[in-house]
Amino acid sequence: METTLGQNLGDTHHDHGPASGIGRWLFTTNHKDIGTLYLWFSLLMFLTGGTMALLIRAELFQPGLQLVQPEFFNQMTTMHGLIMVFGAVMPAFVGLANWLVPMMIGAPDMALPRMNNWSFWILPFAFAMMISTLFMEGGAPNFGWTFYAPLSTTYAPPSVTFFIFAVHMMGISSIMGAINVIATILNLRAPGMTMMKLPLFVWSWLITAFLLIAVMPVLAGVVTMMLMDIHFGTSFFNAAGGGDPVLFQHVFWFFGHPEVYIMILPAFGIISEIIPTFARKRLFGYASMVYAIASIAILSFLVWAHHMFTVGLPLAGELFFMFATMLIAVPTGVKVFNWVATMFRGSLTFETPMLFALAFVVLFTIGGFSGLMLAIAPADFQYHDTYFVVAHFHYVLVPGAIFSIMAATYFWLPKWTGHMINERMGKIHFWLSFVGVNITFFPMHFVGLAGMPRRIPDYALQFADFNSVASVGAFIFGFSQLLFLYNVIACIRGGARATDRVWEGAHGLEWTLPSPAPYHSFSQPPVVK
Amino acid sequence: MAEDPQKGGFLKTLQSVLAAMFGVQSEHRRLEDFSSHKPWRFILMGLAVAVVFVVLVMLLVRWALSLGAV
Amino acid sequence: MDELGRKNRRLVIRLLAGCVLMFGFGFALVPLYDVFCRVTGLNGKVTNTGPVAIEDADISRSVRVQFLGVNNEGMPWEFRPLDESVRVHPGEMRQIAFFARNPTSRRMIAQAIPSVAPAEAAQYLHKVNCFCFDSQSLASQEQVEMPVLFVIDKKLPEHIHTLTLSYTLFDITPEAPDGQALASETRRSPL
Amino acid sequence: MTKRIWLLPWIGFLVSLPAAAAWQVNLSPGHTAIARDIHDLHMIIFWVCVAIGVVVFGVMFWSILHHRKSKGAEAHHFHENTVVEILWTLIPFGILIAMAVPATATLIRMYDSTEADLDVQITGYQWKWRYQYLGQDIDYFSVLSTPREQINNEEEKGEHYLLEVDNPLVLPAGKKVRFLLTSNDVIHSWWVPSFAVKKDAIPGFVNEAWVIPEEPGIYRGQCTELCGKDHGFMPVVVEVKPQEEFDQWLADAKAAAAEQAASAEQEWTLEQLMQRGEQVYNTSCAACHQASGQGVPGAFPALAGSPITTGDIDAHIDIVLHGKAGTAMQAFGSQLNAVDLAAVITFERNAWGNDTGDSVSPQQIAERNQ
Repeated sequence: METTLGQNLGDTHHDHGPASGIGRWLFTTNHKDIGTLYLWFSLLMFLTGGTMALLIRAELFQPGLQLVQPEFFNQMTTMHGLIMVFGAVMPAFVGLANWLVPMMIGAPDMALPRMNNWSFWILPFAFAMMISTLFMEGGAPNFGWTFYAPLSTTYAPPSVTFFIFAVHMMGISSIMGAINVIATILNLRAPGMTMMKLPLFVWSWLITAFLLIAVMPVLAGVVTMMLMDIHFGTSFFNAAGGGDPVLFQHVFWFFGHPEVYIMILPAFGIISEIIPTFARKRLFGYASMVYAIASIAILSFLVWAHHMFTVGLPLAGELFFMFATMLIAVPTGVKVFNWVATMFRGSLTFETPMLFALAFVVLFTIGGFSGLMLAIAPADFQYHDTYFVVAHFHYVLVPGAIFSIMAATYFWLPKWTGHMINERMGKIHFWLSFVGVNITFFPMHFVGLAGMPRRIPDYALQFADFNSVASVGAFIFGFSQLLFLYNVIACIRGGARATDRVWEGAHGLEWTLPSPAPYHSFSQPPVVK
Repeated sequence: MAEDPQKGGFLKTLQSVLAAMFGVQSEHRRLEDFSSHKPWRFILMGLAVAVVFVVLVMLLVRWALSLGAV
Repeated sequence: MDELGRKNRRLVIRLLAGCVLMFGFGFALVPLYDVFCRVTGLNGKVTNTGPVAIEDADISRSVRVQFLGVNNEGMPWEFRPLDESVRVHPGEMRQIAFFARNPTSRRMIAQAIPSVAPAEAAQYLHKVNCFCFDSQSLASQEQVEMPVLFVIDKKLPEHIHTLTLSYTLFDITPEAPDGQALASETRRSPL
Repeated sequence: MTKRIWLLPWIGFLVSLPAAAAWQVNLSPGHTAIARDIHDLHMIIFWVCVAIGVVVFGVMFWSILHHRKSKGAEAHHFHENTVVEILWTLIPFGILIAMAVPATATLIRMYDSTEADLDVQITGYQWKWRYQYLGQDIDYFSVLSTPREQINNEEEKGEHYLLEVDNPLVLPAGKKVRFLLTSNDVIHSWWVPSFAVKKDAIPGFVNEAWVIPEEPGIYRGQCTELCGKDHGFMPVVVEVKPQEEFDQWLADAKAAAAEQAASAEQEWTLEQLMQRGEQVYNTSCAACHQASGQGVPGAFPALAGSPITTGDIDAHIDIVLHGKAGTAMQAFGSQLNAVDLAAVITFERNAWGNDTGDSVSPQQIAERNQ
């Protein structure tokens, strides 16, 4: 943190490219290298978490226990959730921020390059620790990614301590990443790049970063309390000592609900960059979008207990959280209209990034609809903790967050590598993913409504048909991601040369740089009109 | 940008924050807002409006309960 | 460039302070939540009121107060209310008792945790004296009758006709080598 | 174009929601007034979503079809219209407020607190339910009755696979029954979809719910809060009987309890104990210690050849009666009667090559439990 930009990025390094060998990656303070590391790490975690998901779906293909035992099944659902949330989605967004934010605001690099290096390199250790619990006696954490006490405290396997430390490390990494993004955006904008001209992706990340700083410490607090309950005899969540297991849920969801927005706001930003590009029109209602995102951040702290309608809240509490949730849902939901209005009377083309963005709009909206249904407290009594909820949040996170990350990758990959992507392969990947996602998650609405609880390794016969369908879809979706891996590698290794602007409708500072983008983005600040 | 950055007082800030909560703001007003160099004004107002929002929803709940005769 | 360095450092310090503040806030949620529960009766958390001013009972209505004794996991004591339910007038002070017996061959310490359903009623049930205020220590085969002295607040909403007061008995015997009760610590080793 | 083709089967799915029978796709209307109210709410909000979806996606696909560059569409450069934005925010607001009214009404009805005719205490255990009829001296456990062989695919699965129990909760039709939910260990959640009752059972807390079952019949549900290993194997089965049959059942249950107490006094042979013990073992112990007595390494200790099952009898009885603090081993003293306890301990001491030849009598259990 002592580092000033002058020492790192100023004239002394002006002409230097990357160092060679492994040292380049270990000691790099370059935002593009670190962005690349984050993205590869996230892809690796995505494939790991995905493999676990496939194991889960394989077990659920038929009624009865075939492949795994219930203990291991619970470990898989827990690790799948944790890895996808903290290992795949969040690092991918940080990676994108690293690559894009300096280029978009006309900065030479991130504001705090050494801290940037740190914040990445914590992650592999955190996840190595987390994944190593699978091989420990008593097994990995088996209490779900929401780790409700007392299942995660008094009744947890011994590996819970490692899980807690892993969460602490991830939290520190996220906080450092967020600080870096904020410092970069606030302090390193090129002259003339006023706040009001920031691309929406930058805006969404700025707000996300503040959210991270507000809630990651709360998560750290809640796991610290768990640690103290387990090892130091305190009773935060232990009813025997006057503690309260429901308190755990309140504190967890105080973190957890804003966390949902942390995973979706950068996606809003990405989609708001891509759709205008391929509609060859400016984003409809940019101002509203910025204001709405900012207020979502504040209001997201007021609705947490809608995850807890069945814990026995008094009537007034249920009503409060139902009303607040419904009121807040509207300004969030109608942002979809802005994207549609951006497309309306545009001049549309459908390259791969646009296809993913369109799928995002449609499928995220469907996830929003089921979210609206879940907000109705009495109806939530029937939906809560069933597959309907699983379908809901997977619609928001897979074709929401994950599709936006893929759209972003296809969109900016030519800028990063200097090569055009293979459109044909990209489209195949898109259609397989799109079909696979829907075959996997749409039937989950049905089994949920029919009465299938979530997180069960085996189920009654009436749920069998849709579960088989979902499992088939999961394998289609899962294996089609290998195409993504192939596409990315192929694009790095070769392909048609990309022009500087890459896409006909592209606007923004990053497209004024050559493709591939030079190692140091803007050594001379650009002039922003 | 032509406007005086110090122009607009409490009411204008309130209006902007309410517009944010509602999720709709015009380009013109946005330019005005961002010509102000006092983000704290907006942040504090945002928090205050959030508190008012909570109180209003609580009153709504009271009212609903009184109607439901519980 | 030095100017920028200072700006960055100032920002980082502020943001870190924000983090520390939020970490503290996470912990502050614990007492805040207790206050919140006390005010709203959320969760049926019962407060230990201690002595209250004795008022005239409201004999125009009566409510049923039902008692439950629940043993938490690993708690072998026999534990039940002596009266399953009583009818009381709001404002009337009433004493009932729970029975407990330690059937094991060692001294054990237990803590009873009260809870009220419906949660809304929790704030209107005042326990003047209760065995749950302290932990209970029983020698092997010892048995005891434990009193609860309570008043239902006259402000109890009209629509509540039945209150359930439940006690869950937790084993808080420390795991001392000789089985002797030493402190009121509750540590359990995981699985 | 291609985009829309993919949407068609979906719309088909949505439209056929109420029609499909074999592949249940929708919430069942339920069998109580509250459940029907909730079902109505569910359908209203569903159709609202469909309507909004048709409009939004309609405009979107119109643009995709007609405003594409390949058709020569030129971009029209409008990018703001505050009036339109305010309108399309206000309309959903209006719709949601309209939704909130019936939702609030239903919720208030669900919190109705008039006197109940019957109080049942429901306690969640890892991984079974305990039902206590308050004031009736009836108290029993309800455990999954699906044979292990069906779960392990060694036998054909029955019609009510995983949704069947040994002792269902029995309720009278047409009476208001109040449930008091709590838990013995971790958080569970008791759910019967037909009654639209789902409430968490939390250790140290008591929660309240109620139902007026309308028609006699058997209603099935499951635990819905992740509660550990056998979370998927603790179903809820409720049998609703007409009042007279319920009264008869109540009387029979009381008589059976008395008989049970008497049988503890009689003499039991080793064979009788072994036979009964195996049944008890399979319902109460096999989930953790496994039918083979081998346990699960690292999680649940083996009983075959263990020092507990082959060593001191009193220590063995103690651990079964009182459990082992800090582990998943529960205190079965309050869960099983003396005969079952004697039988299962005898079984454990003689099965899987333990062959101690020991026979434990119900009287011995009663003594240790004194």
